[in-house]
Amino acid sequence: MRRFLLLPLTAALASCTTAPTLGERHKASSADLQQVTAVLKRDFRARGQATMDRVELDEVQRLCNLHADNPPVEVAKRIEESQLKAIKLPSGGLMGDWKAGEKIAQSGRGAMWSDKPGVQPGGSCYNCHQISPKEEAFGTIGPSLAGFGKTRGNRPEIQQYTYGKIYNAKAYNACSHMPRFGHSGSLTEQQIKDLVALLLDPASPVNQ
Amino acid sequence: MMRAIIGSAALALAVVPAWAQQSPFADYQRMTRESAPVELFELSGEELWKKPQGPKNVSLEKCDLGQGPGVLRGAYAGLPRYFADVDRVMDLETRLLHCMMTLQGRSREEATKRVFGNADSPSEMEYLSAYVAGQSHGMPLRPGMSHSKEKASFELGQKLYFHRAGAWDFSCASCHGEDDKRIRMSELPVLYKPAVARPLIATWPAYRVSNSQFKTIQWRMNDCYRQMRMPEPVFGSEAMVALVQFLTVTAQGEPYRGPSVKR
Amino acid sequence: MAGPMKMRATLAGGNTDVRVLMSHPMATEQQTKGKPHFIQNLTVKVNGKTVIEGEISQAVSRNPVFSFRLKGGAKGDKIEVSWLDNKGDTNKTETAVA
Amino acid sequence: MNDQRRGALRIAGALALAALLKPFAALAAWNQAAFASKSSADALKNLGTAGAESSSQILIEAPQIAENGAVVPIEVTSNIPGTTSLAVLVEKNPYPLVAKFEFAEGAVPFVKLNAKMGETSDVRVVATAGGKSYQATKEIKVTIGGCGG
Repeated sequence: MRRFLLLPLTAALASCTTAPTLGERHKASSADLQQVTAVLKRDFRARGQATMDRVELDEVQRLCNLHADNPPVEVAKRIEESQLKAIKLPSGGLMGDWKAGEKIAQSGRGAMWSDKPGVQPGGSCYNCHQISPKEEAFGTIGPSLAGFGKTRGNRPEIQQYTYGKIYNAKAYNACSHMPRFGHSGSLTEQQIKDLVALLLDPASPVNQ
Repeated sequence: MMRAIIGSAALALAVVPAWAQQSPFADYQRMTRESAPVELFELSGEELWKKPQGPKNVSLEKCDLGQGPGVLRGAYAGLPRYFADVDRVMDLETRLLHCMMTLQGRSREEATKRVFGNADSPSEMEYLSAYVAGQSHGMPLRPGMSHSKEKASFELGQKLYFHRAGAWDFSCASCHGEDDKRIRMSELPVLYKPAVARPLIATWPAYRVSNSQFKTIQWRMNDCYRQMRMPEPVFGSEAMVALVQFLTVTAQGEPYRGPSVKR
Repeated sequence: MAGPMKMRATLAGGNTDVRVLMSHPMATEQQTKGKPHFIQNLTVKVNGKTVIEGEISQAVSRNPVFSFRLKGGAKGDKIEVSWLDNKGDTNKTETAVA
Repeated sequence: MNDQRRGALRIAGALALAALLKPFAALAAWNQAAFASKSSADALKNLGTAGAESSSQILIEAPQIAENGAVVPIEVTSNIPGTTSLAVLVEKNPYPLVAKFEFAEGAVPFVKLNAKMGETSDVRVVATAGGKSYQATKEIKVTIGGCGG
C-alpha cells in the first residue's frame, strides 16, 4: 500500500526525460491529418443527420489544422478570398425581422445527431457572443456584439458585411472559430437576414 | 502515507488555475460537492460487480483492470494502460466491456446496447465506473506511458483534441482552447493545460447536477462530439481511449478525488 | 422498488452529524404531466425514539441528500432513517454512530 | 389540484390497507394544504406560521449564485432557543413550500438539503419556537448553463 502511493511521484520525476510535451498546442502535419481522418472513419459511425461525410476535411479545415489556426498571411489571404467568392448574397434588402433573429440567436440546437432531421437549426449565437443586453447568459468565445449596429449604422455595405460574416466567417478571418452557417447549409437565407436585423435594426434591443 | 497524500493535495491546490478560484460558482460547486448522492451509485456498482451475469453466469470479480485479477484498489488511477492480453491500450470503460465479453461471455452488441443511461435508469457501465473509480480515491493518477502503444495513444488523443472537422468546423479546442472563455454561463476549461486538466480529470466519473445523472468520461467525450456536430464515436474505440489517455496523462500526478460532482 | 439508501453518522464537536442519501426520482408534476412521484415523509430515530420528522415536496432534488444534527450522542447509538413517498413506497436504513 | 387531492385520498386508502404491512405509513402526516399553496403567504398561513417576525438568529447558508437550478444546496440553522420546527420555502417556485421539519428533544434545529429552483428567487426560512414564528430570507440567483443541446 505504502509503496503504491509513493511510487507515482518518483516515477513521474524519473520519466521526465521521455515525458510528453504537455500544455502545448499541437501543430498537425499532412500525415497527421491523414492518420486522424482514417481513425475517425474507422472509429466513428453515422448517426441521424450526423453522417460520415462530416469527417472529410475541406480545404479550409485542412489548412487551418495544418497551421494550428494561425496560417501565414498568404495562406490566410488565399482562404479568405476563396471563401468570400463562395458567399451567395441575395439581391435586395438583407434586413429581416429582428424578433425572429433573437429566437434564432437563442437556439443552440440543430445539426446534431440528437436533433430531428428537417428541423431548422438555430444559430447558437448566445453560446459565444453577448448580443441583446436583456440576455445575461451569454458566452465569451466570440466578441460582444452589443450595440453592433449603433456604431456601424445599417447602410447596404454594412448589411452585406454582416450577412457575409454570418454566412461564412472564414471569408473575413481565415481560421475563425465561428461556423460557416450559410456555407455549410445550416442556416437559411431568411434566418441569416433575421440575424442581420437583430444586429443592425435600430429597433433591435442590440442597438438600444 | 497520509502525509504523502496531503502533500500532493496541497500541491494540487496551489496550481488550481486562477479562473477556477475566482469563479462566481465556486461556492455553489463546493456545496454541491459536499451534498451529492455519489455513494448511491458506488453501492449499486458494487452489487453489479458481484452479480453473476451473461451466458457464463459469472460476476466481474475476476476482471483484471491492470493490477491483477480482481484487484480494485488503485486500479482506476493506473488507467488507461496497455494490456498485453489484447495488445492495446484500454481505459476503465473499455476494459470493463472487455471483461463482460471475456469473463461473462456477453456479445459486444449486447453489452454496449445501452452504455449511457438516463436519470431514471442509469447504465451498468455508469454504476460500475462509480464503484471501481471510488476504489482509487486519494491515489495519484498514473496512466501508463512506458509502452510504445501508450505513447502512441497519447499522441493520437492530442491530435484528435486539436483536429477541426465536421459541419461546423469544430475541434475540442474550439471551446476548450483559450483561457477564461464561456459557453453561455458555463466556464470552459482548457484541458490540454496540465494545471487546468488536473483537478477536472481527477474528478471523473461524476454526478452531474444539471440533469441529476451519473456520467462517465466516455460519455463526456461522446457528448462533446455530438455538440461538435460530428458523427458518433464508437464506445471503447481507439479514438475514445486515445482522448481519455491524452487528458489523463495531461492530468497525471493529481490525486484522484472522484467520483465527484459536476455542473 | 426502492433503490439503495446510505447513511453515515459521526460524532463531531459534541454532536452527532447524520448524512443520509436516498435513491428516488423526486419527479415533479411538470416532469410527469401531473403524476408527480416524490418522498413526502422522513423520520429520524435514535435508539428507537423519533427525534426529527420531515415533510418534503417535489421541489427536493432527485436522489435526496439530507444532513441532520443530533445533540450529544455516543459511539454505537443506533440511528434509523425511513421515508414514505406519495405512492406508498417506503425504505429505511440503519447505522451505528461511528 | 382536485385530481391530486383525489389521488392523495386514493393513496390514503391504499395505505390504510397496507398499514399492517407498513406500519410507518399509517403514522405519516403530510400538510397537503401547505404544500399545494401557490404563494408563500398561503403556505405560511396553512402551516400556521403567518406573521412571522424577522430574526437574525436564523442562518441560511446557500450559494449566492447557483450554476444549475436542479440542485441548490441550502443549509439552515436556527439559534433561537426552543426551536421546534423549520420550514424552507422558495418564493418563486410553483409551490413554494419545499420542506418542513419538526425537531424533538435531542435534535439540533438544523438541516441541509438540495432544492430545485425554477428561477432566481428568495429562499425563506420560518422557525417556530415557544409558540411564536420567526423568519429570514436570502436571495439565490439561478443561471442557465450549458450548450443548449
